[in-house]
Amino acid sequence: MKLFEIEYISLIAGFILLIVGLWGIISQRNIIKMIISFSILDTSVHLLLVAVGYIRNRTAPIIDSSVNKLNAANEITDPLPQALVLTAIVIGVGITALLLTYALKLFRQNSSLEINQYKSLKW
Amino acid sequence: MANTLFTIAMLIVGLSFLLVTVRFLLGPSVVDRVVALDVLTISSIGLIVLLAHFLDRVIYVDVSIVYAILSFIGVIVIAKYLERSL
Amino acid sequence: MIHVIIIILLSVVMIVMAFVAIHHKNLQVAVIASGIISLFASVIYIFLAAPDVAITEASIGSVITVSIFFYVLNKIRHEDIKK
Amino acid sequence: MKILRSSALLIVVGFMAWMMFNLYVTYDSRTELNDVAAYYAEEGLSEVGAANLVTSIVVTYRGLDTLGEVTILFLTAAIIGLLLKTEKGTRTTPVRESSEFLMTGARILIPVITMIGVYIFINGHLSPGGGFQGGAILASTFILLLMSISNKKIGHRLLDYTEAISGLSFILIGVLGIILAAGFLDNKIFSLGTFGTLLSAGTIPIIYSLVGLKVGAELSNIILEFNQIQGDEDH
Repeated sequence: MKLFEIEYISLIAGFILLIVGLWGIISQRNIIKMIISFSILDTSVHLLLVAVGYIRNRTAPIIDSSVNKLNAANEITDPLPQALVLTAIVIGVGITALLLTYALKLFRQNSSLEINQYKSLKW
Repeated sequence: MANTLFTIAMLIVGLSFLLVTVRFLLGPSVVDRVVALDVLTISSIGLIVLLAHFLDRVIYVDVSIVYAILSFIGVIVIAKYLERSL
Repeated sequence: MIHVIIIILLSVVMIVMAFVAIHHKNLQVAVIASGIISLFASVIYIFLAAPDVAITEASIGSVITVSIFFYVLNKIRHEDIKK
Repeated sequence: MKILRSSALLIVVGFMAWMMFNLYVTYDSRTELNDVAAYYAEEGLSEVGAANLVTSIVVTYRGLDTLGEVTILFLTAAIIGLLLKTEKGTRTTPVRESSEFLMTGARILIPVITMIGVYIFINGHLSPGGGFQGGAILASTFILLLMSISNKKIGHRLLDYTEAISGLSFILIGVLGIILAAGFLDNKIFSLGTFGTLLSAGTIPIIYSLVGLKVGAELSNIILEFNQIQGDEDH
Protein backbone atom coordinates (compact mmCIF):
# COMPACT_ATOMS: atom_id res chain seq x y z
CA MET A 1 0.00 0.00 0.00
CA LYS A 2 1.51 3.22 -1.18
CA LEU A 3 -0.13 5.52 1.31
CA PHE A 4 0.91 3.99 4.61
CA GLU A 5 4.65 4.50 4.45
CA ILE A 6 6.63 7.03 6.42
CA GLU A 7 7.89 9.08 3.49
CA TYR A 8 4.50 9.34 1.76
CA ILE A 9 2.81 10.57 4.93
CA SER A 10 5.57 13.17 5.41
CA LEU A 11 5.16 14.25 1.79
CA ILE A 12 1.40 14.71 2.24
CA ALA A 13 1.95 16.68 5.46
CA GLY A 14 4.57 18.85 3.74
CA PHE A 15 2.32 19.55 0.76
CA ILE A 16 -0.65 20.48 2.95
CA LEU A 17 1.53 22.73 5.13
CA LEU A 18 2.90 24.39 1.99
CA ILE A 19 -0.58 25.15 0.70
CA VAL A 20 -1.73 26.41 4.10
CA GLY A 21 1.33 28.66 4.38
CA LEU A 22 0.76 30.06 0.90
CA TRP A 23 -2.90 30.66 1.68
CA GLY A 24 -1.86 32.50 4.86
CA ILE A 25 0.60 34.72 3.04
CA ILE A 26 -1.87 35.85 0.40
CA SER A 27 -5.04 36.03 2.46
CA GLN A 28 -3.96 37.53 5.79
CA ARG A 29 -3.76 41.29 6.25
CA ASN A 30 -1.73 41.47 9.43
CA ILE A 31 2.00 41.72 8.74
CA ILE A 32 3.00 39.53 11.69
CA LYS A 33 0.53 36.87 10.51
CA MET A 34 2.14 36.98 7.08
CA ILE A 35 5.58 36.43 8.62
CA ILE A 36 4.25 33.49 10.65
CA SER A 37 2.83 32.01 7.44
CA PHE A 38 6.22 32.46 5.83
CA SER A 39 7.89 30.48 8.59
CA ILE A 40 5.30 27.69 8.15
CA LEU A 41 6.11 27.64 4.43
CA ASP A 42 9.81 27.42 5.29
CA THR A 43 9.29 24.43 7.60
CA SER A 44 7.16 22.65 4.99
CA VAL A 45 9.82 22.99 2.31
CA HIS A 46 12.45 21.58 4.65
CA LEU A 47 10.15 18.67 5.47
CA LEU A 48 9.59 17.95 1.76
CA LEU A 49 13.32 17.96 0.98
CA VAL A 50 14.18 15.59 3.81
CA ALA A 51 11.29 13.28 2.88
CA VAL A 52 12.52 13.08 -0.72
CA GLY A 53 15.97 12.07 0.51
CA TYR A 54 14.66 9.23 2.68
CA ILE A 55 15.14 5.64 1.58
CA ARG A 56 13.08 2.96 3.29
CA ASN A 57 14.67 0.66 5.89
CA ARG A 58 17.92 2.57 5.94
CA THR A 59 19.56 4.48 8.75
CA ALA A 60 21.15 7.87 9.38
CA PRO A 61 24.38 8.74 7.47
CA ILE A 62 26.62 8.53 10.52
CA ILE A 63 29.06 5.66 10.46
CA ASP A 64 29.55 4.05 13.85
CA SER A 65 29.41 0.52 15.26
CA SER A 66 25.87 -0.17 14.03
CA VAL A 67 26.69 0.49 10.34
CA ASN A 68 28.97 -1.75 8.31
CA LYS A 69 31.77 0.49 7.09
CA LEU A 70 32.44 -1.39 3.87
CA ASN A 71 28.80 -1.67 2.86
CA ALA A 72 27.87 1.89 3.83
CA ALA A 73 26.39 2.82 0.45
CA ASN A 74 23.66 0.21 0.89
CA GLU A 75 22.79 1.02 4.48
CA ILE A 76 22.49 4.81 4.77
CA THR A 77 20.02 7.37 3.47
CA ASP A 78 20.94 10.23 1.19
CA PRO A 79 23.14 12.73 3.08
CA LEU A 80 22.95 15.44 0.42
CA PRO A 81 19.42 16.84 1.09
CA GLN A 82 20.19 16.86 4.79
CA ALA A 83 23.27 19.03 4.30
CA LEU A 84 21.21 21.34 2.10
CA VAL A 85 18.39 21.66 4.63
CA LEU A 86 20.88 22.30 7.45
CA THR A 87 22.05 25.42 5.66
CA ALA A 88 18.52 26.44 4.68
CA ILE A 89 17.22 26.41 8.26
CA VAL A 90 19.93 28.77 9.48
CA ILE A 91 19.30 31.15 6.57
CA GLY A 92 15.56 30.91 7.28
CA VAL A 93 15.95 32.29 10.79
CA GLY A 94 17.99 35.19 9.37
CA ILE A 95 15.27 35.98 6.85
CA THR A 96 12.58 35.83 9.53
CA ALA A 97 14.52 38.22 11.75
CA LEU A 98 14.99 40.62 8.84
CA LEU A 99 11.27 40.53 7.96
CA LEU A 100 10.37 41.24 11.58
CA THR A 101 12.74 44.20 11.61
CA TYR A 102 11.04 45.65 8.54
CA ALA A 103 7.64 45.05 10.17
CA LEU A 104 8.82 46.98 13.22
CA LYS A 105 10.03 49.89 11.08
CA LEU A 106 6.70 49.97 9.20
CA PHE A 107 4.85 49.97 12.51
CA ARG A 108 6.91 52.93 13.72
CA GLN A 109 6.02 54.83 10.58
CA ASN A 110 2.26 54.31 10.49
CA SER A 111 1.49 52.75 13.88
CA SER A 112 -0.54 50.01 12.28
CA LEU A 113 0.15 46.41 11.33
CA GLU A 114 -2.65 46.14 8.77
CA ILE A 115 -1.35 45.92 5.24
CA ASN A 116 -4.31 47.97 3.95
CA GLN A 117 -3.02 51.07 5.71
CA TYR A 118 0.11 51.26 3.59
CA LYS A 119 -0.93 53.02 0.42
CA SER A 120 2.27 54.79 -0.54
CA LEU A 121 3.38 52.06 -2.95
CA LYS A 122 -0.09 51.46 -4.39
CA TRP A 123 -0.84 52.74 -7.88
CA MET B 1 8.36 -8.61 25.84
CA ALA B 2 10.37 -5.42 26.08
CA ASN B 3 9.22 -4.42 22.60
CA THR B 4 5.59 -4.86 23.59
CA LEU B 5 6.07 -2.65 26.62
CA PHE B 6 7.81 0.02 24.56
CA THR B 7 5.05 -0.10 21.97
CA ILE B 8 2.47 0.50 24.69
CA ALA B 9 4.63 3.37 25.99
CA MET B 10 4.68 4.91 22.52
CA LEU B 11 0.90 4.66 22.27
CA ILE B 12 0.60 6.43 25.63
CA VAL B 13 2.88 9.21 24.39
CA GLY B 14 0.66 9.56 21.32
CA LEU B 15 -2.41 9.76 23.57
CA SER B 16 -0.74 12.55 25.55
CA PHE B 17 -0.12 14.42 22.26
CA LEU B 18 -3.84 14.20 21.49
CA LEU B 19 -4.96 15.32 24.95
CA VAL B 20 -2.56 18.25 25.09
CA THR B 21 -3.61 19.32 21.60
CA VAL B 22 -7.22 19.41 22.78
CA ARG B 23 -6.12 21.53 25.72
CA PHE B 24 -4.28 23.86 23.33
CA LEU B 25 -7.35 24.28 21.15
CA LEU B 26 -9.74 24.81 24.08
CA GLY B 27 -7.44 26.68 26.45
CA PRO B 28 -9.01 30.01 27.23
CA SER B 29 -5.87 31.99 28.03
CA VAL B 30 -2.34 32.19 26.63
CA VAL B 31 -0.89 30.64 29.79
CA ASP B 32 -2.74 27.37 29.13
CA ARG B 33 -1.23 27.22 25.67
CA VAL B 34 2.29 27.92 26.95
CA VAL B 35 1.94 25.03 29.40
CA ALA B 36 0.67 22.91 26.50
CA LEU B 37 3.84 23.77 24.54
CA ASP B 38 5.99 22.73 27.48
CA VAL B 39 4.17 19.42 27.95
CA LEU B 40 4.42 18.69 24.23
CA THR B 41 8.18 19.23 24.40
CA ILE B 42 8.54 16.83 27.32
CA SER B 43 6.42 14.18 25.58
CA SER B 44 8.57 14.58 22.46
CA ILE B 45 11.69 13.90 24.56
CA GLY B 46 10.16 10.62 25.66
CA LEU B 47 9.15 9.77 22.10
CA ILE B 48 12.67 10.40 20.79
CA VAL B 49 14.26 8.16 23.43
CA LEU B 50 11.79 5.38 22.56
CA LEU B 51 12.62 5.87 18.88
CA ALA B 52 16.33 5.52 19.63
CA HIS B 53 15.48 2.05 20.92
CA PHE B 54 13.18 1.10 18.05
CA LEU B 55 15.41 2.36 15.24
CA ASP B 56 18.45 0.84 16.98
CA ARG B 57 20.75 3.87 16.96
CA VAL B 58 22.15 5.24 20.23
CA ILE B 59 23.11 8.57 18.67
CA TYR B 60 19.50 9.73 18.48
CA VAL B 61 19.62 10.25 22.24
CA ASP B 62 21.78 13.33 21.58
CA VAL B 63 18.77 15.03 20.02
CA SER B 64 16.68 14.44 23.12
CA ILE B 65 19.46 15.90 25.30
CA VAL B 66 19.35 19.09 23.23
CA TYR B 67 15.55 19.18 23.55
CA ALA B 68 15.68 18.69 27.29
CA ILE B 69 18.21 21.41 27.85
CA LEU B 70 16.65 23.99 25.57
CA SER B 71 12.93 23.44 26.10
CA PHE B 72 12.52 25.84 28.97
CA ILE B 73 14.30 28.87 27.45
CA GLY B 74 11.48 29.64 25.05
CA VAL B 75 8.99 29.25 27.89
CA ILE B 76 11.02 31.69 30.01
CA VAL B 77 10.93 34.29 27.20
CA ILE B 78 7.15 33.92 26.88
CA ALA B 79 6.71 34.14 30.65
CA LYS B 80 8.79 37.32 30.82
CA TYR B 81 6.65 38.73 28.00
CA LEU B 82 3.44 37.87 29.83
CA GLU B 83 4.56 39.53 33.07
CA ARG B 84 5.53 42.64 31.07
CA SER B 85 9.21 42.69 32.00
CA LEU B 86 10.91 41.56 28.78
CA MET C 1 3.02 -0.19 12.20
CA ILE C 2 3.35 1.84 15.40
CA HIS C 3 5.66 4.24 13.55
CA VAL C 4 2.98 4.90 10.97
CA ILE C 5 0.35 5.58 13.62
CA ILE C 6 2.60 8.01 15.49
CA ILE C 7 3.68 9.85 12.36
CA ILE C 8 0.07 10.23 11.16
CA LEU C 9 -0.76 11.67 14.59
CA LEU C 10 2.15 14.12 14.41
CA SER C 11 1.17 15.23 10.88
CA VAL C 12 -2.46 15.79 11.87
CA VAL C 13 -1.43 17.86 14.90
CA MET C 14 0.97 19.89 12.70
CA ILE C 15 -1.76 20.69 10.17
CA VAL C 16 -4.22 21.64 12.92
CA MET C 17 -1.57 23.92 14.43
CA ALA C 18 -0.99 25.52 11.03
CA PHE C 19 -4.68 26.41 10.78
CA VAL C 20 -4.59 27.78 14.34
CA ALA C 21 -1.49 29.84 13.53
CA ILE C 22 -3.16 31.42 10.55
CA HIS C 23 -6.70 31.97 11.75
CA HIS C 24 -6.42 32.72 15.46
CA LYS C 25 -7.00 36.36 16.36
CA ASN C 26 -4.43 36.48 19.15
CA LEU C 27 -0.90 36.93 17.80
CA GLN C 28 0.75 35.28 20.81
CA VAL C 29 -1.23 32.06 20.28
CA ALA C 30 -0.27 32.13 16.60
CA VAL C 31 3.44 32.36 17.44
CA ILE C 32 3.20 29.51 19.97
CA ALA C 33 1.41 27.38 17.36
CA SER C 34 4.19 27.97 14.85
CA GLY C 35 6.67 26.90 17.55
CA ILE C 36 4.76 23.63 17.94
CA ILE C 37 4.92 23.08 14.17
CA SER C 38 8.73 23.32 14.32
CA LEU C 39 8.82 20.99 17.31
CA PHE C 40 6.86 18.24 15.57
CA ALA C 41 8.73 18.71 12.32
CA SER C 42 11.93 17.92 14.18
CA VAL C 43 10.40 14.72 15.62
CA ILE C 44 9.47 13.71 12.07
CA TYR C 45 13.08 14.33 10.99
CA ILE C 46 14.14 11.64 13.47
CA PHE C 47 11.75 9.21 11.78
CA LEU C 48 13.25 10.18 8.43
CA ALA C 49 16.79 9.38 9.71
CA ALA C 50 18.09 12.95 9.81
CA PRO C 51 19.32 13.68 13.36
CA ASP C 52 21.45 16.67 12.30
CA VAL C 53 18.45 18.44 10.83
CA ALA C 54 16.41 17.52 13.90
CA ILE C 55 18.87 19.20 16.27
CA THR C 56 18.99 22.32 14.11
CA GLU C 57 15.23 22.60 13.84
CA ALA C 58 14.76 22.02 17.58
CA SER C 59 17.24 24.65 18.65
CA ILE C 60 16.50 27.28 16.00
CA GLY C 61 12.87 26.77 15.08
CA SER C 62 11.37 26.38 18.48
CA VAL C 63 13.66 28.54 20.64
CA ILE C 64 15.34 31.35 18.72
CA THR C 65 12.53 32.15 16.26
CA VAL C 66 9.91 32.18 19.04
CA SER C 67 12.14 34.47 21.13
CA ILE C 68 12.62 36.97 18.30
CA PHE C 69 8.86 36.99 17.61
CA PHE C 70 8.13 37.74 21.25
CA TYR C 71 10.71 40.52 21.39
CA VAL C 72 8.98 42.19 18.44
CA LEU C 73 5.50 41.64 19.92
CA ASN C 74 6.71 43.21 23.18
CA LYS C 75 7.99 46.28 21.37
CA ILE C 76 4.72 46.65 19.47
CA ARG C 77 2.73 46.34 22.70
CA HIS C 78 4.80 49.09 24.35
CA GLU C 79 4.17 51.47 21.50
CA ASP C 80 0.47 50.66 21.52
CA ILE C 81 0.22 51.53 25.21
CA LYS C 82 2.00 54.80 24.61
CA LYS C 83 -0.42 55.93 21.91
CA MET D 1 -15.25 43.04 -4.69
CA LYS D 2 -14.77 40.73 -1.77
CA ILE D 3 -16.16 37.75 -3.71
CA LEU D 4 -13.80 38.57 -6.58
CA ARG D 5 -10.83 38.67 -4.22
CA SER D 6 -11.58 35.42 -2.46
CA SER D 7 -12.33 33.60 -5.72
CA ALA D 8 -8.98 34.78 -7.11
CA LEU D 9 -7.30 33.45 -3.97
CA LEU D 10 -9.13 30.16 -4.35
CA ILE D 11 -8.00 29.83 -7.96
CA VAL D 12 -4.33 30.43 -7.05
CA VAL D 13 -4.38 28.03 -4.12
CA GLY D 14 -6.39 25.46 -6.06
CA PHE D 15 -3.86 25.54 -8.90
CA MET D 16 -1.07 25.06 -6.37
CA ALA D 17 -2.92 22.16 -4.76
CA TRP D 18 -3.47 20.52 -8.16
CA MET D 19 0.23 20.85 -8.92
CA MET D 20 1.18 19.35 -5.57
CA PHE D 21 -1.28 16.49 -6.08
CA ASN D 22 0.26 15.65 -9.44
CA LEU D 23 3.72 15.72 -7.89
CA TYR D 24 2.55 13.37 -5.17
CA VAL D 25 0.86 10.91 -7.53
CA THR D 26 3.88 10.60 -9.79
CA TYR D 27 6.40 10.31 -6.95
CA ASP D 28 8.00 6.93 -6.42
CA SER D 29 10.01 6.34 -3.29
CA ARG D 30 13.69 5.79 -3.93
CA THR D 31 15.38 2.46 -3.48
CA GLU D 32 19.05 3.36 -3.84
CA LEU D 33 21.41 6.32 -3.69
CA ASN D 34 22.14 8.36 -6.78
CA ASP D 35 25.68 8.58 -8.13
CA VAL D 36 26.87 11.61 -6.17
CA ALA D 37 25.56 10.32 -2.86
CA ALA D 38 26.98 6.86 -3.53
CA TYR D 39 30.38 8.45 -4.22
CA TYR D 40 30.20 10.34 -0.92
CA ALA D 41 29.20 7.18 0.93
CA GLU D 42 31.92 5.01 -0.60
CA GLU D 43 34.86 7.37 -0.90
CA GLY D 44 34.02 9.91 1.80
CA LEU D 45 35.37 7.79 4.60
CA SER D 46 38.80 7.34 3.07
CA GLU D 47 38.99 10.82 1.52
CA VAL D 48 37.75 12.93 4.41
CA GLY D 49 37.73 10.59 7.39
CA ALA D 50 34.67 11.98 9.17
CA ALA D 51 32.15 9.52 10.59
CA ASN D 52 29.27 11.95 10.04
CA LEU D 53 28.83 12.16 6.28
CA VAL D 54 26.65 15.27 6.53
CA THR D 55 29.55 17.03 8.22
CA SER D 56 31.99 15.97 5.53
CA ILE D 57 29.65 17.33 2.85
CA VAL D 58 28.96 20.60 4.66
CA VAL D 59 32.55 21.35 5.60
CA THR D 60 34.68 19.85 2.85
CA TYR D 61 32.84 18.88 -0.33
CA ARG D 62 30.51 21.90 -0.20
CA GLY D 63 32.71 24.07 2.00
CA LEU D 64 32.36 27.12 -0.19
CA ASP D 65 28.58 27.03 0.35
CA THR D 66 29.14 27.13 4.08
CA LEU D 67 31.39 30.15 3.69
CA GLY D 68 28.70 31.93 1.67
CA GLU D 69 26.03 30.96 4.17
CA VAL D 70 28.02 32.39 7.07
CA THR D 71 28.50 35.57 5.04
CA ILE D 72 24.75 35.85 4.45
CA LEU D 73 24.11 35.51 8.17
CA PHE D 74 26.72 38.20 8.86
CA LEU D 75 25.04 40.53 6.35
CA THR D 76 21.65 39.88 7.96
CA ALA D 77 22.99 40.78 11.40
CA ALA D 78 24.62 43.92 9.98
CA ILE D 79 21.41 45.06 8.24
CA ILE D 80 19.34 44.45 11.37
CA GLY D 81 21.85 46.46 13.39
CA LEU D 82 21.71 49.28 10.86
CA LEU D 83 17.91 49.39 10.77
CA LEU D 84 17.40 49.23 14.51
CA LYS D 85 20.11 51.75 15.32
CA THR D 86 17.75 54.71 15.20
CA GLU D 87 15.33 53.12 17.67
CA LYS D 88 16.26 54.40 21.10
CA GLY D 89 15.56 51.93 23.83
CA THR D 90 16.07 53.91 27.00
CA ARG D 91 13.71 52.57 29.60
CA THR D 92 11.91 55.19 31.63
CA THR D 93 9.94 52.84 33.84
CA PRO D 94 12.16 50.35 35.69
CA VAL D 95 11.63 46.70 34.86
CA ARG D 96 10.78 44.18 37.52
CA GLU D 97 13.82 42.43 38.91
CA SER D 98 14.34 38.84 37.80
CA SER D 99 13.10 36.42 40.41
CA GLU D 100 15.41 34.46 42.65
CA PHE D 101 14.48 31.19 40.91
CA LEU D 102 15.51 32.51 37.53
CA MET D 103 18.77 34.02 38.81
CA THR D 104 19.85 30.83 40.60
CA GLY D 105 18.73 28.62 37.76
CA ALA D 106 20.59 30.71 35.22
CA ARG D 107 23.73 30.68 37.34
CA ILE D 108 23.71 26.88 37.42
CA LEU D 109 22.48 26.25 33.89
CA ILE D 110 24.51 28.70 31.80
CA PRO D 111 27.81 26.76 32.21
CA VAL D 112 26.04 23.46 31.54
CA ILE D 113 24.33 24.65 28.36
CA THR D 114 27.55 26.27 27.13
CA MET D 115 29.34 22.97 27.69
CA ILE D 116 26.69 21.07 25.71
CA GLY D 117 27.01 23.58 22.86
CA VAL D 118 30.79 23.26 22.77
CA TYR D 119 30.49 19.45 22.93
CA ILE D 120 28.12 19.49 19.98
CA PHE D 121 30.35 21.52 17.71
CA ILE D 122 33.62 19.88 18.68
CA ASN D 123 32.14 16.41 18.11
CA GLY D 124 30.52 17.47 14.85
CA HIS D 125 32.44 14.89 12.81
CA LEU D 126 31.54 11.95 15.08
CA SER D 127 27.99 12.44 16.30
CA PRO D 128 24.95 14.38 15.08
CA GLY D 129 25.52 18.08 15.42
CA GLY D 130 28.06 20.58 14.29
CA GLY D 131 28.77 24.24 13.96
CA PHE D 132 25.28 25.50 13.18
CA GLN D 133 23.60 23.54 15.94
CA GLY D 134 26.27 24.39 18.51
CA GLY D 135 26.10 28.05 17.54
CA ALA D 136 22.33 28.05 17.97
CA ILE D 137 22.71 26.50 21.42
CA LEU D 138 25.28 29.16 22.39
CA ALA D 139 22.81 31.82 21.25
CA SER D 140 20.14 30.21 23.45
CA THR D 141 22.56 30.53 26.37
CA PHE D 142 22.85 34.19 25.51
CA ILE D 143 19.04 34.53 25.67
CA LEU D 144 19.08 33.01 29.15
CA LEU D 145 21.85 35.43 30.17
CA LEU D 146 19.83 38.41 28.89
CA MET D 147 16.73 37.17 30.70
CA SER D 148 18.48 36.83 34.05
CA ILE D 149 20.23 40.23 34.05
CA SER D 150 17.62 42.38 32.40
CA ASN D 151 18.76 45.71 33.88
CA LYS D 152 22.44 45.87 33.01
CA LYS D 153 23.89 47.01 29.72
CA ILE D 154 25.80 44.51 27.60
CA GLY D 155 28.31 45.67 25.02
CA HIS D 156 28.74 44.37 21.51
CA ARG D 157 32.50 44.30 21.65
CA LEU D 158 33.19 40.71 22.73
CA LEU D 159 30.69 39.35 20.20
CA ASP D 160 32.17 41.46 17.41
CA TYR D 161 35.72 40.34 18.14
CA THR D 162 34.71 36.67 18.37
CA GLU D 163 32.92 36.90 15.05
CA ALA D 164 35.75 38.72 13.27
CA ILE D 165 38.53 36.46 14.56
CA SER D 166 36.69 33.21 13.83
CA GLY D 167 35.67 34.38 10.35
CA LEU D 168 39.24 35.41 9.51
CA SER D 169 40.65 32.11 10.80
CA PHE D 170 38.08 30.20 8.71
CA ILE D 171 39.28 31.91 5.53
CA LEU D 172 42.93 31.54 6.59
CA ILE D 173 42.54 27.77 7.00
CA GLY D 174 40.84 27.67 3.60
CA VAL D 175 43.77 29.47 1.98
CA LEU D 176 46.25 27.21 3.79
CA GLY D 177 44.44 24.35 2.09
CA ILE D 178 45.45 25.79 -1.29
CA ILE D 179 49.10 25.97 -0.26
CA LEU D 180 49.53 22.76 1.72
CA ALA D 181 46.90 20.47 0.24
CA ALA D 182 44.78 20.02 -2.87
CA GLY D 183 42.54 23.10 -2.84
CA PHE D 184 40.52 25.71 -1.01
CA LEU D 185 39.14 24.35 2.30
CA ASP D 186 40.75 20.95 1.78
CA ASN D 187 41.01 19.19 5.13
CA LYS D 188 44.18 17.18 4.57
CA ILE D 189 46.52 19.78 6.06
CA PHE D 190 47.04 17.44 9.00
CA SER D 191 47.04 13.68 8.73
CA LEU D 192 43.60 12.11 8.87
CA GLY D 193 44.29 10.19 12.09
CA THR D 194 42.50 7.07 13.23
CA PHE D 195 38.86 6.89 12.21
CA GLY D 196 36.36 7.64 14.97
CA THR D 197 38.58 9.50 17.43
CA LEU D 198 38.27 13.14 18.39
CA LEU D 199 41.47 14.29 16.68
CA SER D 200 40.73 12.82 13.28
CA ALA D 201 39.48 14.04 9.91
CA GLY D 202 42.17 16.68 9.44
CA THR D 203 40.97 20.23 9.94
CA ILE D 204 37.25 19.46 10.17
CA PRO D 205 36.99 19.85 13.98
CA ILE D 206 38.83 23.19 13.83
CA ILE D 207 36.75 24.55 10.95
CA TYR D 208 33.48 23.43 12.51
CA SER D 209 34.43 24.98 15.86
CA LEU D 210 35.15 28.26 14.10
CA VAL D 211 31.82 28.06 12.25
CA GLY D 212 30.10 27.36 15.56
CA LEU D 213 31.66 30.38 17.25
CA LYS D 214 30.83 32.60 14.29
CA VAL D 215 27.20 31.47 13.98
CA GLY D 216 26.76 31.76 17.75
CA ALA D 217 28.17 35.30 17.77
CA GLU D 218 25.98 36.33 14.83
CA LEU D 219 22.74 34.94 16.26
CA SER D 220 23.60 36.46 19.65
CA ASN D 221 24.17 39.79 17.93
CA ILE D 222 20.72 39.66 16.31
CA ILE D 223 19.11 38.83 19.65
CA LEU D 224 21.07 41.59 21.40
CA GLU D 225 19.85 44.12 18.82
CA PHE D 226 16.26 43.11 19.49
CA ASN D 227 16.85 43.21 23.24
CA GLN D 228 18.33 46.69 23.24
CA ILE D 229 15.34 48.36 21.65
CA GLN D 230 12.94 47.09 24.30
CA GLY D 231 11.34 49.45 26.76
CA ASP D 232 9.22 52.55 26.26
CA GLU D 233 11.20 55.37 24.77
CA ASP D 234 10.62 59.08 25.13
CA HIS D 235 10.82 61.32 22.11
